[in-house]
Amino acid sequence: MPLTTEEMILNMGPHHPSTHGVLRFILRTDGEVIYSCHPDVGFLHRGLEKIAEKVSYAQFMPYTDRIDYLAAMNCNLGYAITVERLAGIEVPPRAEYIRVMVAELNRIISHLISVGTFALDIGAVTPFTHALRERERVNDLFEELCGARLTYNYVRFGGVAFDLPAGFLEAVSSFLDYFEPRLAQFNRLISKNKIFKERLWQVGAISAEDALGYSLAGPNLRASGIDWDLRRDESYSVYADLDFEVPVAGTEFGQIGDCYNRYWLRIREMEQSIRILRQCVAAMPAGPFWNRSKRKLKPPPGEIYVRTEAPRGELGYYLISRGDDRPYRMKIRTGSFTAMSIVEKMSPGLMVADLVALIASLDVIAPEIDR
Amino acid sequence: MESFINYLFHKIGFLQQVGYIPTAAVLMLFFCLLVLNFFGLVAGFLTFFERKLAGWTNSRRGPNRVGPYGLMQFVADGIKLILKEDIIPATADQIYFKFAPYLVLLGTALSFVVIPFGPRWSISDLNVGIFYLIATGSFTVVGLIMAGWASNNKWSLLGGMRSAAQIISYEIPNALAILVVVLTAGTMSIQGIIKAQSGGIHHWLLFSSPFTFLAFFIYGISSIAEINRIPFDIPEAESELVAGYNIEYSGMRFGAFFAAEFGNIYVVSAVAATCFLGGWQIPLVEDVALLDPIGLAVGGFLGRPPVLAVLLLGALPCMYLAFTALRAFIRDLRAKYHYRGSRFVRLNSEFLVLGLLFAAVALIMVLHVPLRGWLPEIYRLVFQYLLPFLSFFLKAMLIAFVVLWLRWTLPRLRVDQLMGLCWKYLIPLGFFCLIGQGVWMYLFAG
Amino acid sequence: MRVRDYKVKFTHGISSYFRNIYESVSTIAVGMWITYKTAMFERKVTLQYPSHDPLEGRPKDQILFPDGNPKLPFESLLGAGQSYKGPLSPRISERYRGLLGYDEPKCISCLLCAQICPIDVITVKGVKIEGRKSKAPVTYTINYAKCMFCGLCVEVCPTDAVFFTRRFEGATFDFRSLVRDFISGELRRERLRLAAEATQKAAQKKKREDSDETGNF
Amino acid sequence: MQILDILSKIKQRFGATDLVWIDDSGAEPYLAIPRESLRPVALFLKEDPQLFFDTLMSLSGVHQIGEPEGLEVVYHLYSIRRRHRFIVKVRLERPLAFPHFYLRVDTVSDIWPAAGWMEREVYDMFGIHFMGHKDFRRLLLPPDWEGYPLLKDYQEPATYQGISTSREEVEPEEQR
Repeated sequence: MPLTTEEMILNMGPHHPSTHGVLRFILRTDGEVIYSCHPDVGFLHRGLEKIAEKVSYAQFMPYTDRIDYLAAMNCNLGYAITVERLAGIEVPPRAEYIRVMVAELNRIISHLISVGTFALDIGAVTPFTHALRERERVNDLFEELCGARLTYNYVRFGGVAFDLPAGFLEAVSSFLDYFEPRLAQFNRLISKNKIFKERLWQVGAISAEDALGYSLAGPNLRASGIDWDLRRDESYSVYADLDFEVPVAGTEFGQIGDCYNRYWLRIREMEQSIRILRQCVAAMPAGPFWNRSKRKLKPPPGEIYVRTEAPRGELGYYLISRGDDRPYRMKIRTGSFTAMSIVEKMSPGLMVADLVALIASLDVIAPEIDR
Repeated sequence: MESFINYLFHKIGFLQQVGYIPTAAVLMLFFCLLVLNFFGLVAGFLTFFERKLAGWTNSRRGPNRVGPYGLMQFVADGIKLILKEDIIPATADQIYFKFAPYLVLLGTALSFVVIPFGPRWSISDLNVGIFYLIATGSFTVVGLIMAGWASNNKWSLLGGMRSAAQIISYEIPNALAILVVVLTAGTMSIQGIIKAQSGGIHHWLLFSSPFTFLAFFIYGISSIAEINRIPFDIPEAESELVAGYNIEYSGMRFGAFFAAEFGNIYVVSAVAATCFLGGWQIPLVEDVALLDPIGLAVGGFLGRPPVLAVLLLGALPCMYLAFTALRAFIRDLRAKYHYRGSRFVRLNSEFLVLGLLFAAVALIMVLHVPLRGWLPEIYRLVFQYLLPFLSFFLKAMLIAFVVLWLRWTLPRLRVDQLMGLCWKYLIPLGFFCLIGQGVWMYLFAG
Repeated sequence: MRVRDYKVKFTHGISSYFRNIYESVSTIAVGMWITYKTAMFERKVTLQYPSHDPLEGRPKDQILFPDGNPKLPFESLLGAGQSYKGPLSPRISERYRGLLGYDEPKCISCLLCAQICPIDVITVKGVKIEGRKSKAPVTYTINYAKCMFCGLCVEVCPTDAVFFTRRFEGATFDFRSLVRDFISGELRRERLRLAAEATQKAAQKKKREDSDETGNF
Repeated sequence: MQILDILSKIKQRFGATDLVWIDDSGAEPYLAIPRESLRPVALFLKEDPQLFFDTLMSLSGVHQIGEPEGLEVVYHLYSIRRRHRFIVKVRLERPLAFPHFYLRVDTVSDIWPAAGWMEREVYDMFGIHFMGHKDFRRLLLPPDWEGYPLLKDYQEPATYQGISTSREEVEPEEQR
């Protein structure tokens, strides 16, 4: 019979070092072991869906940066594809390659933040700063490309805002040459560390059924053993022309769907992103970078649901147009939202320290939940 | 320290007029203050060093704004902490809340009573010294639980309880490892343990037998756990408990916890150096007592005026040669590492080094003249006390460096894994060492 | 409720016991070697900002990744990738989106920037005056407190009158000072006067024409 | 499975009486169903071995103004195992009197657990009640917030708990 004590209500957040962004968890615990956990979200709710109804299509682009500010390019891209499909705008091939390139660069730095903060939550500080150090390089690249380091507002309907600056492709491949051994070093520093593995193995294992039922997406879904990637299975942009693998959790590490699998999947995705980037650099076509549309864009009436593979999983835009210059309704479905909803189910029985690992492994970020 | 007081008492006539007891009392108080200041200084330096190391491992520079190379950073931190408002939560248990940090600090400061500084040089060489150290270590637990409980904060409480469970568990392997040392040395006195390791580097307990070698690591791991450092810092695990037991503390009360933590690093490093690295024994020197006549001889030799003149004249060309060599060496180094320091130092580093050397030599030369009669004594003291002290301090700092270095490399264990490590790994290994060392001694030494 | 059983791999037999010890020691040693290497041999990436202003262009030996970066002596020992060669050094880029700047003579008060701005950062008013082809601005206000540096205004401006400077230090103690009108009071009054005269003239002219017309009628 | 096959399968099971298949140009075709048949249809979609809609991509509310005014709940479904998608819409009337009585839909949160939070969000933004939901509260907005912001006729309150929701406009100082 397990020994239990009086239960205690713990208020974790909104200001807590391991709640990425501003989150709050109301925990009922027995000492260290959690009975139940109720996430309280909405601290970063900015009403983006309402704003979308008030500004024009082009004006909403900077707001998509703020959906997931760690992967602004991917959010830009998803929105641009949605509007392009609705309005029937053609994108020149150079722009498509540039888009894939920036999206994959952004996936790398988003995953770097993810694995870095993961290590930080487990208690290792150095991997975090090493990850940030690598991320700064990509930020430099982006600053060179579009002038901003975080909220890029770079993708446009029918192309991208700026052409590549001189020497950019060389800089990207130079970065990749620099980054690949660094990633291996990062793995040796933390991923292979015994303590780190012991902390994550068999913790918070999400079964495939749960992952599907809770509509987990992206790395979290693949870590539960489901071979599903929107880039490959619902291919958009030029991903169909590119050669890459979709890493799926196997049995080589602990239990399928546990925290370590989710962590390790992100590392492997970065490797695949490097592969995609090398192909992009090699295959970058010449030509126009922006098929400029009319200034006042008025898509025909209709509705569309487009989803793309953002670093935090499926990023879906449900757009209803009534033929005006502004969306009639815009619903943004994000990966973190569903990932957060599973915490309630997974947390009972975990320890407080494991909850931190679980949240970090799901890679939720508060602005994406709240929008 | 009594021996030193006795020495002074007999050497200085004035003190004999005052009488032994007042002299001893005043001198003892003076030395205690000295040691307390040493404690503060070492703790402060370690905080600075930790931040610098954190910077380096993270490809940053670390503190570099206050003083040369940021060395004065801890002074600035201390001033900041003193000036900060001391907030006491309204619902906290006022007395315990106020008292807890000082209890923790007291535990650390009491350890310094037996920490040696050189042969016969410690505040008091208790015959149960190492036992006393383990006992004072437990003050910390009481202080931490008190802080955690009195804060009236659930996170603090969790931190306090975690620290209690952790520290009390890890006392066992800690004590077992120390027991191996006591078994080998045959005494619990700190100086006795160090003396037992005299006779060269292979007599240091770290290298003397495989079991003491293992015991060193058991001691190291368990003492890191006892002072709540990563990978065992679960009582103040930042990403889990925010700051654990000191979550509600601010100002100098927080500073007291902080100082105690870093003082503790020095204490455990010093104990490790004492027990396993031969304490103040100097490598390649069989016995420190042998340095005594060397000091006397060197002092007597240097006390002769012609020697001084010859040395001074001989030193100048040597210094010139050294200067050119140094200059070339620094150039090379700079080219290799793209050294970037402050502009002044970059341009003038050779001159600075040379100037410092000159100044030091000149100072020694000048001081030699009036101190001629005392020179043998001074050199004896240098060889007898200062060199061993430096040896000891460097050993302790080396271990402290490893402790800090571990903190910037490793993630943190979970509570149950922490206990598993203690009870399933360290304690069995500790007993294994204890028995093994007994057998070893029976076979080889006894 | 079900408390999950924490059977960590610590307990599975004697071989895993020693394998655990071996793995812990070896991986920790590898990690410590990496941090040691980073601490001792690798270049620091800190940009000591106020003492080294990125706008000024730092001294040659202070640039972190110069072209033709010499390799470190321990390169082969430490593994590849120690030196990052690239034309992009950490500096303020050409396209950097700093605080918005405004070039008054170029402005034609077309209101495109004010219209595209999603958060009404820019307020423009223009008047028609003589001797100028387009409208002349009498108010051009940028509210830096609101601006999110999205760059839409710069993108649409046909004459590059509004542009991004490379300034980024805009901190202030009073957010009212972040609202700036780029047209000086003097110029505004002058232009308003000119505009009023012009409208008067036009009105008079129209009146005259009207009266002419009526006369003709 | 093609989308029309899915449709015919549903019609086969439920009869075509109250299911309306809408295939506008410019939009993906969808199935409009009355709210009473939502749960049976959803269960069928989830559990039929050939349809097997295992994930709920998105659950959104829409306020359709104009004639006739009403709210819609849109279910975007996808089957990762069978690789096909399907859209189901439930249309709700929104009369001026007693809107709460009419804005009611059965929950699907026990069929697709992901719907749990999505339904809470729709309630938060549109005021649609999901009957049978286990933990039905506001999700993003504070519990004492008044009104449902994504309705087209929503008026933002001037203050919330005494705090103004707008900021004063600042007049620039005159430049010289």
